[in-house]
Amino acid sequence: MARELMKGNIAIAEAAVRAGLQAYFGYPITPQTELLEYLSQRMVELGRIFLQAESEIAAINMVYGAASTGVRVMTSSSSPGISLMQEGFSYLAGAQLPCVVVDVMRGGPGLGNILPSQGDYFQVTRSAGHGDFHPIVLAPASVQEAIDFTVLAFDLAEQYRHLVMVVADGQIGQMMEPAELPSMREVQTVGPDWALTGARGRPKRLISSIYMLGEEGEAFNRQVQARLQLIKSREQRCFEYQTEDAELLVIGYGTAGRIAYTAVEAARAAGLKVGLLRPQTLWPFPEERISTLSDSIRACLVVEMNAGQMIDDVRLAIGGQVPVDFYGRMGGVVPMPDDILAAIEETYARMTVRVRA
Amino acid sequence: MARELMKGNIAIAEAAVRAGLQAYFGYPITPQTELLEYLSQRMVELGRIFLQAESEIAAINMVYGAASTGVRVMTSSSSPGISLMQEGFSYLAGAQLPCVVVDVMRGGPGLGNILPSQGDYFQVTRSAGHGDFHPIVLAPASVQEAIDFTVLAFDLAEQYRHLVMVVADGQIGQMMEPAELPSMREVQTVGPDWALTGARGRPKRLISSIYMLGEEGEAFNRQVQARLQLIKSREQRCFEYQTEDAELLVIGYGTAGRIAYTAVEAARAAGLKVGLLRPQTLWPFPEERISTLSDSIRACLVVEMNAGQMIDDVRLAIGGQVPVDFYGRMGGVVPMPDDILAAIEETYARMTVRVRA
Amino acid sequence: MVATLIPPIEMDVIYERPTALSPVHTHYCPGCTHGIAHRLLAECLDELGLREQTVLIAPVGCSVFIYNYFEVDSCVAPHGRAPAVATGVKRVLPDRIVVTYQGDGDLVSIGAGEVLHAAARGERITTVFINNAVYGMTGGQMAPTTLPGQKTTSSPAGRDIRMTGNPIRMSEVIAQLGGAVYVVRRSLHDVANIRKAKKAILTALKVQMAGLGFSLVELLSTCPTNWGMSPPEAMEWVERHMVPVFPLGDFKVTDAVKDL
Amino acid sequence: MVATLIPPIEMDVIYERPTALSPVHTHYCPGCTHGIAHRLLAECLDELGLREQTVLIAPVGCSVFIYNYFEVDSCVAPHGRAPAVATGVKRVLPDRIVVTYQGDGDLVSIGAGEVLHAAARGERITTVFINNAVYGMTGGQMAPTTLPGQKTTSSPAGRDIRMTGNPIRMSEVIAQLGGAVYVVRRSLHDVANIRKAKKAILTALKVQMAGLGFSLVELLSTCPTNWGMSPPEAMEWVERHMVPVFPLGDFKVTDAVKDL
Amino acid sequence: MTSGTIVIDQERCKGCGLCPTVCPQHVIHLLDDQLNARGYHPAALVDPEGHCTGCGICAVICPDVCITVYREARAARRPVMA
Amino acid sequence: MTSGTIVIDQERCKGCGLCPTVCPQHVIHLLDDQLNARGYHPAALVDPEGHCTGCGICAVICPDVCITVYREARAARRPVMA
Amino acid sequence: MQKEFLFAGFGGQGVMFAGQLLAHAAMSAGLEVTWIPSYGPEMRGGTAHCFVVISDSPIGSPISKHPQAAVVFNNPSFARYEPIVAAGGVLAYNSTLITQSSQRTDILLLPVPATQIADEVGDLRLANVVMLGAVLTAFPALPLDIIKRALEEHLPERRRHLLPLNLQALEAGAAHAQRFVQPA
Amino acid sequence: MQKEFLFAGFGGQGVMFAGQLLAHAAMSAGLEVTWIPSYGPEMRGGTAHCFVVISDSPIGSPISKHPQAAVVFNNPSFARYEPIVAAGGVLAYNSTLITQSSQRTDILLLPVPATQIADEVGDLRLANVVMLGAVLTAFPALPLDIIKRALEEHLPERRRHLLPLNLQALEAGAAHAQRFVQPA
Ligand SMILES: Cc1ncc(C[n+]2csc(CCOP(=O)(O)OP(=O)(O)O)c2C)c(N)n1
Ligand SMILES: Cc1ncc(C[n+]2csc(CCOP(=O)(O)OP(=O)(O)O)c2C)c(N)n1
Ligand code: SF4
Ligand code: SF4
Ligand code: SF4
Ligand code: SF4
Ligand code: SF4
Ligand code: SF4
Ligand SMILES: [Mg+2]
Ligand SMILES: [Mg+2]
Repeated sequence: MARELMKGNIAIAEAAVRAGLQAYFGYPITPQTELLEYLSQRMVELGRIFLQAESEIAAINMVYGAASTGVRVMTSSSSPGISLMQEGFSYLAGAQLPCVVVDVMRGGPGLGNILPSQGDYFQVTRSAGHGDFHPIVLAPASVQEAIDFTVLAFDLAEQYRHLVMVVADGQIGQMMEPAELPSMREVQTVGPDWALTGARGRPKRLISSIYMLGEEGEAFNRQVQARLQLIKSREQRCFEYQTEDAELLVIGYGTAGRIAYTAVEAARAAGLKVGLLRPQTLWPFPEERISTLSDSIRACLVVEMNAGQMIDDVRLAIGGQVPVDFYGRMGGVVPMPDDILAAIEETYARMTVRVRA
Repeated sequence: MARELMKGNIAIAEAAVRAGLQAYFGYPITPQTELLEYLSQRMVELGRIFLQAESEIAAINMVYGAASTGVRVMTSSSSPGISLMQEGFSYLAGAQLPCVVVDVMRGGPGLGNILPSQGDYFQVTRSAGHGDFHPIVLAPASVQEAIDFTVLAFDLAEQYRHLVMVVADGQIGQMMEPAELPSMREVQTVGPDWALTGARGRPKRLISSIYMLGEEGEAFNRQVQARLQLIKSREQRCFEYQTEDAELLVIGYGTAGRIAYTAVEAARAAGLKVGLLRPQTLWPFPEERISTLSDSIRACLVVEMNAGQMIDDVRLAIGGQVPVDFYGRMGGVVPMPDDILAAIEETYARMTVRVRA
Repeated sequence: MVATLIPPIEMDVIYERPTALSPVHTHYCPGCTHGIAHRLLAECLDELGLREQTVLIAPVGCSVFIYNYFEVDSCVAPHGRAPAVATGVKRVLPDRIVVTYQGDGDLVSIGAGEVLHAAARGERITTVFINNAVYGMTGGQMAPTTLPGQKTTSSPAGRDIRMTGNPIRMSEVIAQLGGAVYVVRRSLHDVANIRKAKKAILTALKVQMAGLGFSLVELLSTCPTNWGMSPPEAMEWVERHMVPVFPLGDFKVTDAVKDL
Repeated sequence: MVATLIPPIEMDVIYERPTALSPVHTHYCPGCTHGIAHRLLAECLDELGLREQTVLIAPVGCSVFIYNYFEVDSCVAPHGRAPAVATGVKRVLPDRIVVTYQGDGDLVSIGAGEVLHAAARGERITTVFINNAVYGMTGGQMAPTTLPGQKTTSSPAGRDIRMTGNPIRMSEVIAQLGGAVYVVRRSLHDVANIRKAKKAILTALKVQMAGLGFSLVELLSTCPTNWGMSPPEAMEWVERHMVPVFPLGDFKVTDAVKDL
Repeated sequence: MTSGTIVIDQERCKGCGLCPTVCPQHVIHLLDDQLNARGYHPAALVDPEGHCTGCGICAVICPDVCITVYREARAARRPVMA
Repeated sequence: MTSGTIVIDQERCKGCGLCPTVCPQHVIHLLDDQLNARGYHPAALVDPEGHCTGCGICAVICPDVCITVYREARAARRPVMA
Repeated sequence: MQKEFLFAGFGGQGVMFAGQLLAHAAMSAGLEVTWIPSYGPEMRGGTAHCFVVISDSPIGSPISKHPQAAVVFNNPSFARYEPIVAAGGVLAYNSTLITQSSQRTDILLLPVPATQIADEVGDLRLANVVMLGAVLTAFPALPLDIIKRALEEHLPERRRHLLPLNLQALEAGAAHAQRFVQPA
Repeated sequence: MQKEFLFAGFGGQGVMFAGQLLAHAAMSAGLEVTWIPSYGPEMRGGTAHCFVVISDSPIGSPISKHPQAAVVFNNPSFARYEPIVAAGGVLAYNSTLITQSSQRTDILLLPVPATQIADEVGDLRLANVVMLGAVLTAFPALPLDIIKRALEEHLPERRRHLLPLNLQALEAGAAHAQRFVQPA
């Protein structure tokens, strides 16, 4: 396939279609609305299911229903809408249903604004609803990654019977970049052996998340935790740039990570031994790689478009071995390469002083 | 006042009344429903406002409206209902409205069950909605603390114009214990200078969380973060037992912490140098005290009724200085003192071996 | 005590358990008419031969365990969201029969938006709506269908309509919506009404089989436990107090439905 | 260009900006009738002397910034939740006037449950409901009020009623609810109708002042931008296409209201 | 005139007392002196003189589907719920 | 017959073109050759012969409340929106 | 010393009230105490139970895996709780209704024909108080007098006139249990 | 080398299309490129802008605090963006509509009577293409030929018949700008 100039939101939508999306349910919200709009045409053309729900809550519950039948299903929203879906996420996790949720994050809290943000990090990685679970969270930093991760999201969702989120921000959603789409996959026709299809000639099936007795509840949770451990051991992903000999490791994901790339390039040009690690999975967090790198680095700088959320994961991965600095912008502000470069220089200077002292 | 035998849910309700609760909005959900039921009688008797909302979403938005007028207002729910309130929490935070939310946690994810749990730790401490904020989170371990923390919650909410959560579990909600209620406070009649009351003879006022421009959004978020820092520096609270000379520090909150107390008592009786730290504020987490103690202890055991959530905060506070073990029960199972004692003994043994080696 | 389950010789079985019902005990309180509603639905599934192509959406409410009681595929929806879940299922499986079974708290209170929109869209699903004027499962709080003056655990002095309004007649509301083609209210308080209720469920399922649109059967039902009455008293209470507030009748039967 | 704002000598001011409106520019598109609705509400507040005792609840939608335009206390509700927020305010301040201003996406789609219940409870609030058959703010997606066949950015081939149902006539639905005492639909598409719309808002506010219950005025409104029309064309489109689907009229006027 | 009879699954019966109130022949009674395993006084057919007609009305009201109804073989079948 | 006139706040005007369509005297026009600071062609009263009656209809339709309406002092006041 | 009681039976058998009475009594005796019910839908149509823990130092768990005293009112509760009574503990059961029996030799088995005794006292519903009197005789966590005072204070208004009968039932239960208790 | 363009004007002035054209051209030239609009309600009735960044290596930020080239179509955009053009950069502005002026001496000021030129070419709406021709002459990030090919490929169907006029407008803009550019 040739590279095309594509908007992030549209690219995600088309990638989902090609990955075999059979049903989409969503509710408009800036800055992801083009995704829904695109699918309102595309899915109908293909004879697949598109339905604009009356709310985000309805959308996630339609997703829950459709996922119960074993097909590939998706919804998309942005921060306030994601908040409204929390109960639904928890039910999906409790019922072990695969599905894909796209969150094109915007500035918060509250109504906030429609500018790019990474303010939902905690919400998506830590507690996408009550109870113990984590969605798999993929964080693209370019339109190409948005495409690739959307496809991956469906595969992981199905493989692990798990909720997978693709978490971008308004900038990635709105930006056009050249990127290549995968070819169209066949839509699956035979569903998995837990899917609801009517109990014709087989025992009845149940999709639920009730475990009335503590023992049942615990047994189920153990199973979930075991699956999460498996995912953790297998699916940590990150992109690295000049980390081999880096003394200062910059860590940022999505847009912040991409902009940090430019800053790291500039820092290298200025002779600073700086590297970049850009987590591509936010959950599972690439802690192994960071932990390994923490043996060779002398400091770390976390860059986020929020008040400091992933920094907890970085600290946990590093375990106190080296100091972790933070540079963050909030409320819809996107840092510029210069800003990050300045933060790099500051941390770098401090790091050098520290060693001298 | 004399001690009375009181159920946790009722104690919280009556404590709120005595702290000056002027309006309550809620939706029934086990295991907190008695709280709502009690107030349906009590508030009406007192001529105050009680309204059963049509849903948790309506409830939290009624709270938002009532809080806008500057009065003391509360809602209560349990895990799935708390998930549904996430957007509302974020709006409350974005609009800087004081209010109190009680979460009597139950087993999850999904519908789960109605047994005691601590599965909402991440949800309440990390991301009670999209965007960057943390509610103040108080975690009582007894009916008496449930009373005291409810009163404290209102005071903190007002002092910081902030969302305060009282987070218990089904066991604390359902249990009767002797406890003492505070005396009735006067209900405030003059509202704060930001309250909506109709713009009579003064400039109009606005309660909102819109910050259309990134700079505005960032400035607002800075203000929020500064407030959170202030709270962090002032409001960390915990209960300690035999920590002075402890080599193994057990950390648990709420019901888990209370049961751990018995286990620590037993361990001490068996000659083990074990202490207990029971966080009373989950946010801000009592990291200072734990960090201090981490200089004198040799290991740490975190006990929770979930798959391990607070353990992140403990690890962050300890910063890798000593190993942190975990004992958790999930899905509505409450650990018994014996279970925790066994976990203590195991960690203790490992700790001793480690030193010998 | 040993139950006598040996059939009398030389007699025909006139009535026996529908096969769509699982052979298990239910958790319902004695005399709770949820059980009657279950049986009627099961009989209809049997008669129409739908058991193997039905997906049942359970609510959160006393009937949350309905999946234990029916020999069909089922799915437990979050509280109030059954119509949205059903929409998801039905859109993917348009040739299956999708039934939601919901209480008044579930359908009228927290889930008002979802049922309203499913009806408006004309989702080809069937909703069995059990109106017992109370939140049964959580211990008898006021519902939007609680009668004026009715005492509940959250309206201890009786429902005060000045503060909480009059009961919502949801069938009448839903009948307003374009996509709803069959909307009726029946009652389970005596044998004659139970027979009418069954006919309505049968029609509702046929409406779905014919793909005509959204169908809803509201059933006035008892909650002896939370009403603090014996089951026979509860039946009488439905007749004397609920029926006047929730009149039985057909609120929408489109021509296409009449032609069925 | 300098605007001439000097009043002509020896003439009386027959019409000028209501004082309840703030002296600022609005962000609305040219010809958007949100502006007319604002003005009418402001005139009514002025005439009834309510400006200083009103709390206005803004929705999420194009009118989210309404608080900039009115000289009253206001509060921005989450999308669809204005009636719940208004309930919170009104219960605490029963002697203030609480008005929600909501679009059709806000009120009919995501917020259907909240408005339905506020109406059922008979909350003593007033809702101004701007029906422009589209989600204006987010760029023109289909709303539950979008007309059959109408092209929007999420129904690019025109609204397909087989898949999405017919438009919801929300006033008719709300009129079914006990606590709603004044529910009418008016239009803003020409001068005569604008005048009627104002009368309705005035009545709705009086209903609230008298504490009679829930009042709602639906206003058919334009969205020239997302309809892809000039403002005059949009006015005509309302008359020719919207009014037939959303008939103007009084859906509920209780006797107490008539007596006002 | 034993034209019909019923069999009550007494372990399933919750003693709700509805069937006794509807039986036109008054041949069903709760056994006040017996408890089944789940603690209920079950209903029983007490029909020494064979008054039960097999009308099925009891089965129509039973919320717990405890009642199977029989009628004399020759009688034309009329489904109870038709 | 100058019985009335209007003043249009042209900086506030968005050139929507509604007032010209409703004025019974056809004395309002958009200035196609002028743009205000916000990029709109504002409306203007073009009434050299004083046809404006001060009827206020233009003010009734203006979504941006740009129009103030005046009428000869002696004329009995009739509020536009009464 | 911590003393753990379990009360279990059908809803309506007064199980919760018996537990609460004990808890009130413990509180007025100046002891630490917790009472906790089983709650929620699993109660519906099934059995209900509550735990009471009494102690002279802070109580950790209000629930016990192996209560020292179990007071059971029906067959299902007997089946469920008989195995978990702590060794050396007491299993008091309403032998009017319970037809099962125990093989355990490490606990004191205390059959109490409570319904029958209550009937004799004059009110079938007093079986719960009979059982309380009995269990406290076999497992004397609190003196009976304190229970009597608790009865006086906490009998619900509408049953206040039954106080004398309640006291009688308590005594009768105690008297019955006396037989099973080793002479002090 | 990274080249950053800002296009800004009223909605409807073709600002977005001019930027996209440039982005398409850059892509077909085998370069890295990003295009990003301002989006959402703040556009309503206000100004719209987009950034285009072209580079031969991966692009970090699609937005720039100090773009090297700003192409502005109206007064508000001039006011807002004139101060932020990078030193040494170009500020191209539609001088038919813009009445403001700049005091900056560290950038190339490029007044283009674009609306007038477009009118002369035959279609007022082509002012955006005129501006693009002009700015690419003053700040030659891409050869004009590639833009022409992009026009051929990306002109929307319903305006395809205007391709010759578009090419003319591009040329006319370039020709006008030639005067301001130092002879190579
Ligand atoms: C989000 C959420 N809120 C509240 C609850 C608690 N809850 C469970 S069932 C129920 C009400 C059930 O009432 P109804 O729908 O009338 O059913 P019934 O039990 O009367 O048949 C409630 C409020 C819940 N499980 N989830
Ligand atoms: C929870 C949530 N979902 C979605 C949105 C995005 N959103 C903002 S306004 C709007 C629709 C507005 O349409 P309407 O209510 O008809 O108002 P209009 O703009 O047409 O006046 C939507 C979907 C949001 N802000 N919050
Ligand atoms: S609580 Fe009420 S609705 Fe629920 S099972 Fe019991 S009687 Fe039926
Ligand atoms: S988008 Fe539509 S509703 Fe919104 S301001 Fe513009 S014309 Fe009005
Ligand atoms: S079948 Fe008829 S007559 Fe026989 S027991 Fe039942 S109700 Fe009575
Ligand atoms: S109706 Fe059924 S459950 Fe009730 S008493 Fe009769 S047989 Fe038993
Ligand atoms: S006041 Fe009447 S006549 Fe005068 S300009 Fe306005 S509409 Fe025309
Ligand atoms: S109606 Fe108002 S905004 Fe529109 S053209 Fe006339 S004066 Fe301008
Ligand atoms: Mg109910
Ligand atoms: Mg709209």
